[in-house]
Amino acid sequence: MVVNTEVNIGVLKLNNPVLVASGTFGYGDECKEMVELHKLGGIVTKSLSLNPRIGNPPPRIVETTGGMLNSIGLANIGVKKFIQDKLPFLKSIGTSVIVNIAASSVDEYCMVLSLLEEQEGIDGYEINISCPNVKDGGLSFGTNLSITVEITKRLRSLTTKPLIIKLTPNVTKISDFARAASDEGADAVAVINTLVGLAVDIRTRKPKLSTITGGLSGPAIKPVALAKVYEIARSVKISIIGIGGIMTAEDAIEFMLVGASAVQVGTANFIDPSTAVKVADGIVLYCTQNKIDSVQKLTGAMQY
Amino acid sequence: MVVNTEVNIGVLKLNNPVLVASGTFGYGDECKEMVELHKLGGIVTKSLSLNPRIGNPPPRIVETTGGMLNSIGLANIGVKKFIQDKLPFLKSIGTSVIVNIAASSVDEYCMVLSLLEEQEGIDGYEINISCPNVKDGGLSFGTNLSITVEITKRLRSLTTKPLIIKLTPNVTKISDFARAASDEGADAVAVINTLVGLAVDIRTRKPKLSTITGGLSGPAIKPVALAKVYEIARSVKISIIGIGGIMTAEDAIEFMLVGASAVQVGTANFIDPSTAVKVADGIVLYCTQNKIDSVQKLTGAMQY
Amino acid sequence: MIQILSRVSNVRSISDNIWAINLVSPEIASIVKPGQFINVKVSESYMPLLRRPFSVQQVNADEITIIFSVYGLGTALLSKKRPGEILDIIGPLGNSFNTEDKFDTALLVGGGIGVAPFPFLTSILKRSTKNIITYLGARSSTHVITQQLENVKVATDDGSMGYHGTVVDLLRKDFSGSQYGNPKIFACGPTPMLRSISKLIQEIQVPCEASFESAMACGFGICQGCPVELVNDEKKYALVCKDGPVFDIRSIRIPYGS
Amino acid sequence: MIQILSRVSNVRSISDNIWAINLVSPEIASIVKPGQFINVKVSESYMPLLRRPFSVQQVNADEITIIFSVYGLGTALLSKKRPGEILDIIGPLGNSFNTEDKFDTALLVGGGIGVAPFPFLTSILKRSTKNIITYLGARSSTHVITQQLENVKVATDDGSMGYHGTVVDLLRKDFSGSQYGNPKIFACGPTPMLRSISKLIQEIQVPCEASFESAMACGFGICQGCPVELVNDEKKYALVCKDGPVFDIRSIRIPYGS
Ligand SMILES: Cc1cc2nc3c(=O)[nH]c(=O)nc-3n(C[C@H](O)[C@H](O)[C@H](O)COP(=O)(O)OP(=O)(O)OC[C@H]3O[C@@H](n4cnc5c(N)ncnc54)[C@H](O)[C@@H]3O)c2cc1C
Ligand SMILES: Cc1cc2nc3c(=O)[nH]c(=O)nc-3n(C[C@H](O)[C@H](O)[C@H](O)COP(=O)(O)OP(=O)(O)OC[C@H]3O[C@@H](n4cnc5c(N)ncnc54)[C@H](O)[C@@H]3O)c2cc1C
Ligand SMILES: Cc1cc2nc3c(=O)[nH]c(=O)nc-3n(C[C@H](O)[C@H](O)[C@H](O)COP(=O)(O)O)c2cc1C
Ligand SMILES: Cc1cc2nc3c(=O)[nH]c(=O)nc-3n(C[C@H](O)[C@H](O)[C@H](O)COP(=O)(O)O)c2cc1C
Ligand code: FES
Ligand code: FES
Repeated sequence: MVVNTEVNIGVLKLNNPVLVASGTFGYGDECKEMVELHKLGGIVTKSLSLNPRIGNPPPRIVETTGGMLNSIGLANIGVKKFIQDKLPFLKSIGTSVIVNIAASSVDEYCMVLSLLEEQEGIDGYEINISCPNVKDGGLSFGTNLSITVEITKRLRSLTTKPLIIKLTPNVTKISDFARAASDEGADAVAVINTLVGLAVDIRTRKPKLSTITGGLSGPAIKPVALAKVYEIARSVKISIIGIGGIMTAEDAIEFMLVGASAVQVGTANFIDPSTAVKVADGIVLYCTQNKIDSVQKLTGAMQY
Repeated sequence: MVVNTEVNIGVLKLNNPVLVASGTFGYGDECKEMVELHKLGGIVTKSLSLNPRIGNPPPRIVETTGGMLNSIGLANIGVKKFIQDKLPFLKSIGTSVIVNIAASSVDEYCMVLSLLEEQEGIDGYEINISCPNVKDGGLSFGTNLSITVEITKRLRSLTTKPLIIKLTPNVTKISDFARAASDEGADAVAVINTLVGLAVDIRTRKPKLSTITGGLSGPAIKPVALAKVYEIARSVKISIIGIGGIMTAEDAIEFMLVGASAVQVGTANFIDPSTAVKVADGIVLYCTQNKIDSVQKLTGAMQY
Repeated sequence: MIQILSRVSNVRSISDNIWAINLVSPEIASIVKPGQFINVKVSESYMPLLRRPFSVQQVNADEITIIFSVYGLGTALLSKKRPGEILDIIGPLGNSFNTEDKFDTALLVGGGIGVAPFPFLTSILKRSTKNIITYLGARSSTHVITQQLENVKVATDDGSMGYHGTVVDLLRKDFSGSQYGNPKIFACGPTPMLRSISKLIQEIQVPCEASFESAMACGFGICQGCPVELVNDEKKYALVCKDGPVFDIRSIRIPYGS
Repeated sequence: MIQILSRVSNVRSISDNIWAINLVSPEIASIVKPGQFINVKVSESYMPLLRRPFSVQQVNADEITIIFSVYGLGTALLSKKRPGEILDIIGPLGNSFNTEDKFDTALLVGGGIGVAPFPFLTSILKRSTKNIITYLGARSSTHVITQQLENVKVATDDGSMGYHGTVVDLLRKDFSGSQYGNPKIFACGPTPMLRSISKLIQEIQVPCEASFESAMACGFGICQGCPVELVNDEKKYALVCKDGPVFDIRSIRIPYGS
């Protein structure tokens, strides 16, 4: 049986539903020797801000049970250098290119997006309003409904390209934020960014991250991410991109069954940069074994 | 060096800072053959409601990476049977007895507490406003600030015994809820109850729990729990009891360093019912090795 | 019920994908009853986090034996244990088969790895004067484990050994022919097998105790995680780990699914 | 940089709590340079989740060797690998020591397991006509690993072997006496050692390349998790896994703590 692997995220058509998540695959070129990049459903870039950001002081990484905390602090080369140095390669791969934008003000989001609008080869934008590791913007945006509305509205007015709002799980009711994004015309929500977490070194009695708290990712958070996708799927109609602890095709299929149209692989890339390719293959195998002719049919197919 | 292990939770004095968490140690008698119960800092009972509750249909348990989801649904014998059948044994142990109360209405909380007030041998109450697995009450209380205020106020007026409000992590800003509890006169907050999570069986395409979502516990959630305790410690003065993924003395010490005065061991009891006793011993060893003469001094001692 | 560090004295493969482990534990060996189980910490890390329950398959002096099929991570880790290693176990857990009520013929009916408690049950039954007949169902001949069992009758799904069909069909056939004298059925196996036995019982009206499984967090009654639904009981649920795993099959509403 | 399944050909304990593993990997062996490392998947479960980085200690034909001390869960699991097992590794990673610039005497200064990259570095240096002198610091004599090194001078914390004191004190002492002809220091070891070398360098003005460590999530430049702070550089940070692990010691602001 031939399985149709194409999925639609609003107006965005992906070759397959498995993307790599922002901040976990650099700008795509770092892995070119190891990964068959054209087999990815899409690449979401590291979050880009208007100017380069140096990021937070070390230590930025701690391993936890089944997961990790990070406090990178959006270290990135800035949108201009990205356009110059990274976009040409990304365009050449033959997979969808989603540029992730982070900013400290609504205006900065708009400026970054406007600069990107002048470029060709960008298939969509993912708006990070949910980074827990920066002082300005980040979580203070993603946990505030009216700012979420404003950011979505302003960016929507600037582009007709697919607009994806990336939500934080660190809220009481994530579906309110998904509805806000939906109401303002976003094509999709990406769910979830990391959970706020902390770890202490009891020997030195210091926090294990320089910023004290960081963002928790990896298989440990998968059940939480699935619950958030499920909550949103029951309350909005726009597409959902599921993220959180995906290591295997089985994990990705869980996300699709609860309502995701596509998924992103994050932390798993650090362990095996070809995870997303393997996950995409595994989804096809599952569909074949279960006589499902299109991966789209998995979305929301949980029986209950 | 002799280490003073006593800690104070408001007016409640505990022999040592390590309790067993509600719902993870039954009513204390089930483990009497295996655990040196008198060495526990305290026993928090399974949540008790006015009438017995049969709980949710199976399956109620799923293992996840570094954690588990449960959907017990507050199955319990009801407060009257508890008083008759379980309290006498609990009183005889020689450790602090904290009765955890869950209810579907503010009145029910009050009724249960009033019945318990007539009894001797109860050292305090822990109020579960944060169970994610019941339709009525539970999370709908714990995520609502004004109900949190009302429950605390009403119960405070009924008892002078230590009153502990158990908070849910499934909110945007847990310190708001801690402050509400503090303002209404609670002696302490217990932090955290489980995170809402979900798991799907991709073979049957059904949720792995009968209630679809459940509560995530175990070492996977420890970083989140530590971040919540830290957030609260910076904003309220009342005592904090830290809970979430504690498996070892090291874990417990992390909670104390970020601001907890005591801790509760939950899921770990299922794997080793003597965990809390071992954790208490391990804390003393750490204090000895670090020349700390009182475990109280660990509270909030993180260097940053 | 005790928690104890027990030494592995033997690990061996006894059939296709089936392993047996002997554990030195005089404390448990001296008190365990057939149908009871132990809960084994299979990993030193938190993966898997929870213990894994296994029926006691046999008792020999100081040692107890468990047998298991490699299913997921937990049983895979267990199959790699080596003699001399120490396992943290809790047991004996649960109730047990009642071997002392009034019956003359014990019919042991097992499906797949459900045969696990039968060698020990057989040893105990042999102390009395009861007849023992053992019905085993398996996918195919390589999955049949007949060791330490009495009067074994086999049914295989693929017909590669014994009766071609399910073990319950074989049992029904035998009942439709001659009758066993004053029989009692002891059943252990996958849920679908228990469901068909339950149906058969209604037809033939023979007492039947069955061992049930459930996902378990604790195994000793503190988590409330392992309910089975009771038929016509106001309590509604019983716990597999404490009230079971052995129940009168008529008292349980057997769930659908595997 | 490739990701590859590599066969373990040998595992052995080479000293107190120190293990060596040989891995068959012609692809990596043929291109790796001294100072580079590989990132090893130590577990088949998610615990530990992340790979563990290890310097390439030596290269022999198709094989590379890593040595490590058992520290936490990851290295404990690694020490239990057996010949024939397959490990998923990524490498070679990072930059390397520069052995080709103008110096006549290579001073290899290692503390503890920091000796790891030196045997391979020594092999490469021996291809030239440079002098090689190796300074090793360790807690005590049982922790000293001198295999495959040249002209070894030892310092131990407890004085049980060689100089009684730190390896940097020994080096300072030697410098205060005679001078080495046109020397260059190659350093690898714990942060406090690197900090004292850095101080010594300011006194004696000798070029020094040092290998730095950092917690790592990926090891190949995509997570931004492994920065070291640069001295007077607008970029502020460099990545240990990609820009390093080898840096001119003067370019790095060495952090406090271990
Ligand atoms: C009282 C009792 C006695 C048992 N006796 C035996 C025995 O003698 N021999 C034997 O081979 N097996 C026995 N089992 C089943 C055995 O416990 C499971 O095969 C084992 O837990 C699987 O673990 P795993 O890590 O290999 O698989 P996992 O990776 O955990 O996958 C296990 C799968 O089985 C399900 N599962 C997990 N735990 C259990 C459980 N306790 N019961 C049923 N399903 C479960 C999970 O939902 C999951 O889908 C018994 C179970 C119970 C409850
Ligand atoms: C480039 C590089 C090369 C290395 N080469 C060697 C070598 O040749 N031999 C050797 O024995 N060790 C080497 N290390 C250190 C080695 O990676 C750590 O000892 C190992 O990761 C510890 O893992 P564990 O699971 O045993 O300990 P864990 O249980 O993970 O505990 C590790 C402790 O060390 C810290 N840690 C974790 N990862 C690292 C890391 N990558 N670097 C420093 N600290 C870490 C953690 O914060 C934690 O406190 C190297 C590290 C780097 C970065
Ligand atoms: C090291 C690291 C860096 C990250 N950087 C970003 C980022 O720049 N922008 C963003 O939107 N998300 C970022 N994330 C979040 C991931 O994209 C993803 O939402 C999260 O890690 C959960 O998925 P996972 O469990 O598969 O990793 C980062 C995550 C990690 C672990
Ligand atoms: C099976 C199970 C049952 C629980 N029942 C209750 C309960 O009845 N009342 C309550 O307040 N918390 C209950 N909890 C929550 C725990 O008390 C604790 O807050 C949570 O599990 C986090 O701690 P842990 O990670 O150490 O388990 C339960 C948790 C589990 C796993
Ligand atoms: S498994 Fe915990 S009560 Fe049965
Ligand atoms: S470890 Fe990921 S960038 Fe260095």
